[in-house]
Amino acid sequence: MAIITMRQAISDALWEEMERDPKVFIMGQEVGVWGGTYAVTKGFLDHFGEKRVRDTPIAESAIVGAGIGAAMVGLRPVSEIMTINFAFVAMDYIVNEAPKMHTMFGGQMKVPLVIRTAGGGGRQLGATHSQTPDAIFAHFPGLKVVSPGTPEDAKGLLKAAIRDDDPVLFIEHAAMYQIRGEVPEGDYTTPIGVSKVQREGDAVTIVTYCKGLQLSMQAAEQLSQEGIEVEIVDLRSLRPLDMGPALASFKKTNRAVIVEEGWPSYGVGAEVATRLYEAAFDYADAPIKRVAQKEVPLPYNAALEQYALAQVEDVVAAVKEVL
Amino acid sequence: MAIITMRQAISDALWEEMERDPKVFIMGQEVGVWGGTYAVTKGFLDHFGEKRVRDTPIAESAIVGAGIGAAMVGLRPVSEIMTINFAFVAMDYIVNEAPKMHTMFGGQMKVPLVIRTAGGGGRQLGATHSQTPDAIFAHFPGLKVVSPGTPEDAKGLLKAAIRDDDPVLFIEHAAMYQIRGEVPEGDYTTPIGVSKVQREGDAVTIVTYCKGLQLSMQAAEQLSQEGIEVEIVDLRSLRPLDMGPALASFKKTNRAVIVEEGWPSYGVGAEVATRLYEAAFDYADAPIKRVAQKEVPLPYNAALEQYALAQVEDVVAAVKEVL
Amino acid sequence: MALKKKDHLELYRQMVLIRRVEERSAELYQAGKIGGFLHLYIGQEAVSTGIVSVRQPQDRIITAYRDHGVALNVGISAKEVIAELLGKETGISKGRGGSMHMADVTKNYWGGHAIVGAHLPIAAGMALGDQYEGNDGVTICMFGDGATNIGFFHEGVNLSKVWNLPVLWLCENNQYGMGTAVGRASAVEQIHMKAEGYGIPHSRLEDGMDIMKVREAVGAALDHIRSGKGPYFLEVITYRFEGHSMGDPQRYREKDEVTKWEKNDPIGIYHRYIVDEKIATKADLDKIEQTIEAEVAEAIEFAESSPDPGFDTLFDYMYASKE
Amino acid sequence: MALKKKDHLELYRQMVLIRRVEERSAELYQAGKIGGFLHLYIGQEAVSTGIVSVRQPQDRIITAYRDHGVALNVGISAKEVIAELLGKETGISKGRGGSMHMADVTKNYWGGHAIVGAHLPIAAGMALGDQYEGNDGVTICMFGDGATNIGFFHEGVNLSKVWNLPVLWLCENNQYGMGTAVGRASAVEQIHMKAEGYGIPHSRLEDGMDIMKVREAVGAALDHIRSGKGPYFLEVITYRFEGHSMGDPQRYREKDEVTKWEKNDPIGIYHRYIVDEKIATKADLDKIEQTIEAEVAEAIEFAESSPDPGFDTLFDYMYASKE
Ligand SMILES: Cc1ncc(C[n+]2csc(CCOP(=O)(O)OP(=O)(O)O)c2C)c(N)n1
Ligand SMILES: Cc1ncc(C[n+]2csc(CCOP(=O)(O)OP(=O)(O)O)c2C)c(N)n1
Ligand SMILES: [Mg+2]
Ligand SMILES: [Mg+2]
Repeated sequence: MAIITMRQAISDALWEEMERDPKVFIMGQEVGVWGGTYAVTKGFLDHFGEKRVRDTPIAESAIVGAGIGAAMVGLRPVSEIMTINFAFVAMDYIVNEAPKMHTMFGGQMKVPLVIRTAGGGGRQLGATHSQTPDAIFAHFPGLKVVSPGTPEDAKGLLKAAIRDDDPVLFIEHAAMYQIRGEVPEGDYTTPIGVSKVQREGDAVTIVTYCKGLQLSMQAAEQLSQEGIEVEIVDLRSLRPLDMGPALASFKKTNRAVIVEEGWPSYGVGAEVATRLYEAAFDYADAPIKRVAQKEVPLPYNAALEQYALAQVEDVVAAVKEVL
Repeated sequence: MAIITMRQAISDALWEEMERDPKVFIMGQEVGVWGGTYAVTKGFLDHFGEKRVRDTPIAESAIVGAGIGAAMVGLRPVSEIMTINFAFVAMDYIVNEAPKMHTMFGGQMKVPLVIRTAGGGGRQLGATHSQTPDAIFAHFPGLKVVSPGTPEDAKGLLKAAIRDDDPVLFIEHAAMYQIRGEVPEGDYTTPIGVSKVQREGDAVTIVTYCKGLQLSMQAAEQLSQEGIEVEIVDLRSLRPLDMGPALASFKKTNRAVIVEEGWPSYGVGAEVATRLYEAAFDYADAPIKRVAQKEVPLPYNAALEQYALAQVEDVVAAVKEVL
Repeated sequence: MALKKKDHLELYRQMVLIRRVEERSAELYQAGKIGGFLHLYIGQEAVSTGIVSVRQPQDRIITAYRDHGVALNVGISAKEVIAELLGKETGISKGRGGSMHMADVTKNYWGGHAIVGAHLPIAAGMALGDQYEGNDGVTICMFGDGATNIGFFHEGVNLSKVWNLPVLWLCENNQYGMGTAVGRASAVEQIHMKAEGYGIPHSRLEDGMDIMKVREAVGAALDHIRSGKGPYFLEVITYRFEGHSMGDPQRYREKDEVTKWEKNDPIGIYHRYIVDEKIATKADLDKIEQTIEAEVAEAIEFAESSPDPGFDTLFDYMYASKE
Repeated sequence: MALKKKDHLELYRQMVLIRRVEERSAELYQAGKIGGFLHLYIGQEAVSTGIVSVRQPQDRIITAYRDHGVALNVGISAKEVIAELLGKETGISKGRGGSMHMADVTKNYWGGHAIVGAHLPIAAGMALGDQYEGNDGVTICMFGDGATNIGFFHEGVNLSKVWNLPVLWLCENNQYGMGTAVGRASAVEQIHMKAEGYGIPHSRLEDGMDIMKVREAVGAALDHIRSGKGPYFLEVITYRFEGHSMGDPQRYREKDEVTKWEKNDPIGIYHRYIVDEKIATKADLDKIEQTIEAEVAEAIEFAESSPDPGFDTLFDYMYASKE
C-alpha cells in the first residue's frame, strides 16, 4: 500500500480509467492547459490530448448537458464542475435531466456520466463559494451521489463511478486534496452505495462522510485519550444510502452523533437520524445529535467562518452529550 | 368569511398588494396576455397594464435575476416561475444570489423579492414536471420558504411575503387551485415562520403542509369515524421552521406521522422528525413515521403515478401503525 | 435525391398520418383518456416530415415536447405513439413518458424533451459523441422560437461552434412560445440572426409549410455540416393551428390570423403539388387517407386494449446499471 | 465635459491608487493576511477609472469579483477596501464579503459578484427599477470576456433589448477567462459581435489601456442609452498583467506576451499624455504617487489595527426584515 494524497488518488483514478477505456474523457473549465483548478488533471492534456481533455467555456449547463448527450450515445464523460457552488448553474441537468432519462423513456437510454465537483468551506471564499449542499442533490432518485473521505475510497469510488451506467455526482472537498492515506496497489473499485466502518468502538456511533470523517477521526483520538471509544461509520455515498453499518453500530452503542459539514436543516444528518430511529427506535438510549454548520451563509472573515463551521471540539462535545 | 378557491385567494392577495403599493409588480411567463398558466393573474394586465404585469421570455434565470436586481433598487417584484420544476433553471438565483446579498455585503442590500411557483404531482406530467422538491430550497439560510395548504393561509402568507424585506419562495400546488376554504374579509397577513394547528386531536400528531394537509384532513375524517382523533399541525413555512405547535402536540400525543408529497429521503419529514426527537426524545412512544412519495421519478401513466404518490389510505395506515 | 412517386406518396402518407393521429388524440384527450399535456403538431407537419425525409440513418434527431410528428416520421408506429399517449405498457416509452417523451433510439430518435431548451446542450453532446468516434452523422436538433431565449440555447450553440460540432440547429419558428409572440420575448424577430453572435452560418426558410422547400433547405444544411464545416443554423417559419397544449384559451391571437394560416395548410400545399405536378392522382391520395383512417383506428383499438404498466414495474427503470 | 487639470490629476491619482492597493494587497496575501481569492485589477485600471469618471451620480455600477478598481474609483476609501480584504469589521462589507464582494450602495455601486455572469440579469433588473420609476440613470454592468459564454449573459442581454432597458453592457475583454483564451471558449473572438444576435448597437474599443479613449467610448454609449434608445454593448480590450487570482501557474500564456502588454501600461500611457500635453508636470505626478504611498500605508495600518467582526455578530445580517 502506498501513501498518497487525495489529489493523487483522484488523479490516478481518472488517469487509469482513461487509459483503460478510450471512451472515457474529461471536460470542464481549466481541466486542460491549466491542469485543473486543484491540479487534479495536471499532465493530462499532454498525455491524452485535446480530444480527451477538453477545456470548456464557462457554461456549466453545457458542461453537464453535453456530458449527458455524449453519455447517451455511448461515451463515458467526466464533466467537471469547478466547485459545487456552480452546480446550481447546471441544476436542471444534474437533478432533472440526467436522473430522468433512463426511466422516462422506459429504459431506452442510459446516462453513464460522472459529474465531478469540489465542495466545502473554510477557505475564506465567502457566502456564494463555500457551500456543502450535498443533501439537496441526494434528494433525487435516479442520481447517485458519492463523497469520499479517504484517498483509498476516493480512488475506488471514482473508478466505480466511471464504470457505472448511471449518472453519478462525485463530490470532492476543496480543502482535502492534501490529506494523505494508504491506497491499495493496482486496479480496484469501491462499490457505490456501501457504507464503511472507519474506526471501531463501542461507546457512541458517529455517522459521517467526507470532511466530517476527518473531524470525527480527530475527535475520536481525543476521546480515546479519555477512554471513550467511538465507532465511526463513513457513509461514502449519500444515494443510494446504505444504513447497514450505521444501524448495526447504533444497535451496539445505542447512541449516535451525525457529523456533516453543511447546514443541518434538511441536511444529511436529518435523514440519517430519521432512518436510525425508524429502524432502531428501541435501541436509542439518548437523542441522536447533529453536528453541523451554523445556519448562516459563510462569512469571509477567517475566524468568523471557522466559528460558523463545526470543529473537532464540537464533535467531542456532542459525543459527550449523548453519553 | 367568504368561501373562495385557492386560486382566488392567491389572485386576490396579489391584486390587493398591487393596489396597495405601486412598487409591487409581477413578471413571468404568460402572466399577462394569457392571464397566468393557472389563471391566477387573469384580468391583471387589463387593470394594471404592461408595466406592472410583465410577460417575460422563457428565461427563468432572468426572471428571478431581474427580480433580484429590481428588488435591490427598491421595487417589490413578484417573479413567477411557472412550475417549481423550472426553478432548477434559476437555482443559482434562488439559493445562491437572493439569500446571500444581504449578509454578504454586510447588510447594505436587501432583496424584497417573492418567487411564486407551483409544485406537485398527480397531473400526469411525467418525471421532469411533477416534483415537490421543496426541502432542497429550505436547506438554504437566507431564503424564506412558504407553502400554504388553505386559501386563508395562501392569501395571508402571500401578502406577508410581498411585504417581507427578504426573498421568499412561495410554493403553491398546481393541483390545489380549485380547493375551497373560508377566507377572512379585508386586509390581513399571516406571519411567515409560524405553524398552525389545523385540527385538534389527542391520538397522534400529524405534521404536514400544502397538499399533505389535504390528505391528512381526509385521513382525519376517516380515522375519526373509527374514534381516532388526530391533531394536524400545518407547518406553512419550511424556513423559518416553527416547531412550536408540532412539539407541543407531540408532547401531548407522544406519536407522530409526517406527511409530505415529495420524496422522503433528505426531505421535509426527515427534518421534522429529527427536530421532534431532538426536542422531545423522552416523549416518543413509537417511532415517528413518514408518509411520502415512493423514491422514483414520477411516471406518466395515471394509475402508476398515483401508486407512487402517497394516498389518504397511506396516512390512515401510518397513523394506525404508530398507535 | 430526386423523389420517385412512391417516395412522394410516402411523405404525403406521413403528413396525413401525423394530422390524423393528432386529431384523434385531441378527441382522446377530451374523452379523458389522455392526461397531462398534449402539444399538437397540426400545421407544422411539413417541417418534421421534410427533415426526417432527408436525413441519413446515421443522423440523430432530438426535439422538444411537441414530438409526435418526428415520432411518426422516424417510423414509430401509430400504435406505439397512441399507446404511449394512453400511458400503456405497449407505448414507445412504456407509458412512463407520455406525450412529451417519445423516443426510439433504435431509429436514432432521441426524444421528446420537456424542459424548454435543455435538449440543446444535450444535442451538442450527442454531436460530440459522433465527432469523437469519427462517425459522419449529423445531430439534428429541433426547437421552438421560444426556446432561443433561454440560457441553455446560448451555451449549447456557443459550444457547438467552439468545438466545430456536426449539429444542425433547427428552429421551428411557429411564431409563439405558448401565448407570447416572438417579438415580445426575443430581441430579434429573425431568429436566425442569433447565429451571427456565434459566427455560425444561418438562413431562414420563410415557407416552412412547403415540404419541398423544407427538404431543400435541410438537405443543403446537412451537406454543409457533413462536409466538416461545423454547425449550421436554420430557421423555418411555420405555424401551429391548434392551441399550445389542450385547454389553451388562445387570447394571444385573433381567429383571423389562424384562418389565414390555415390556408397554407402544409398538407393542402403538398396535395396540390403532387396533383399539379402529376406525380400522382387525387385518387391515389384519397386512398392513402383512407388507409390512414383505418391505421389510426386500429392503433387506438390496440392502445385502448393494451395493459397499463403493472405496479410491480414502478422501479424497473430506476437504474441502468445491473447489480 | 472637458477635463481641467485637477480632474486629470484626480483620475491619475485613482489609477495609481488602484495599482498601489493591488500591489500591497498581493504582499498582504503572500503574508497570509488576506485569504480566499484575490483577483487583481493591475493592467485594467484605465477601464474602471474611465467608466466611473464619465458616469452621472444616478448611474449605477455593478461588476464581477475583480472589483477593487471600481470600489476605489467610486470613492470607497483605501482603508475600507483593505480592511475588507483583511476581513475586518471596518471593511466596506463588514468583513463578510472579502475581495470579491465590495459594494457601497450609497455611492450607487452595487458590487462585486462572484458567480460568473450572474450579475447580468441582476443588472437588467436594476435598470428595470430605474425605468419603472422614470429615473434617468443608466446601469453600467461590467463583465469579463469569459462571462459572455454563460447562459446568464444571454438571458440578461436579451431581456434588456426586449424591455428596452437603460443598461450599458460593458465587456472588459482582458483576453482570458482564467487560463482560457477568448477564442478557445467563445464562438466569436470579437465579443461585441454577440450583440448582433440581440439587435443591440455595439462597438469595440481596441485600446482600453488609454483612459481618454475609454472615457470617450463610454461617454458616447451612456449618451445613447440616456436618450432612450435602449441598451448598448461596448467591448473594451484590455489585459491583466497578473495571474487570474493569486497562485495562478500561468501556463496558458508566454511571459513575452505579458511583457509586450506591460509596455501598454495604462498608467504609463496616461502619465505620458499628461506630461506631453503639458497638462501637468512630472513633478505634479510624482507628488501624487508619494501621497498615495502614504495613503495606502495608512490604510494598511488602519486595517491591521481594526477589529475582526465579533462572533456575536454572525447572524446580524441574516435577514433584512425586522421582526
Ligand atoms: C425551462 C422551462 N420553462 C418553461 C416551460 C413551460 N413551457 C412549455 S412549452 C413553452 C413554450 C415554448 O415555446 P417554443 O419554444 O416556441 O415551442 P412551441 O411550443 O411553440 O413548439 C413553455 C414556456 C418549460 N417547459 N421549461
Ligand atoms: C458560474 C461560475 N463558473 C465558474 C466560476 C469560476 N471562475 C471564476 S472567475 C472565472 C473566469 C472569468 O473570466 P472573465 O469573465 O473573462 O473575467 P476575468 O477574470 O478575466 O476578469 C471563472 C471560470 C465562477 N465563479 N462562476
Ligand atoms: Mg413556438
Ligand atoms: Mg477575462
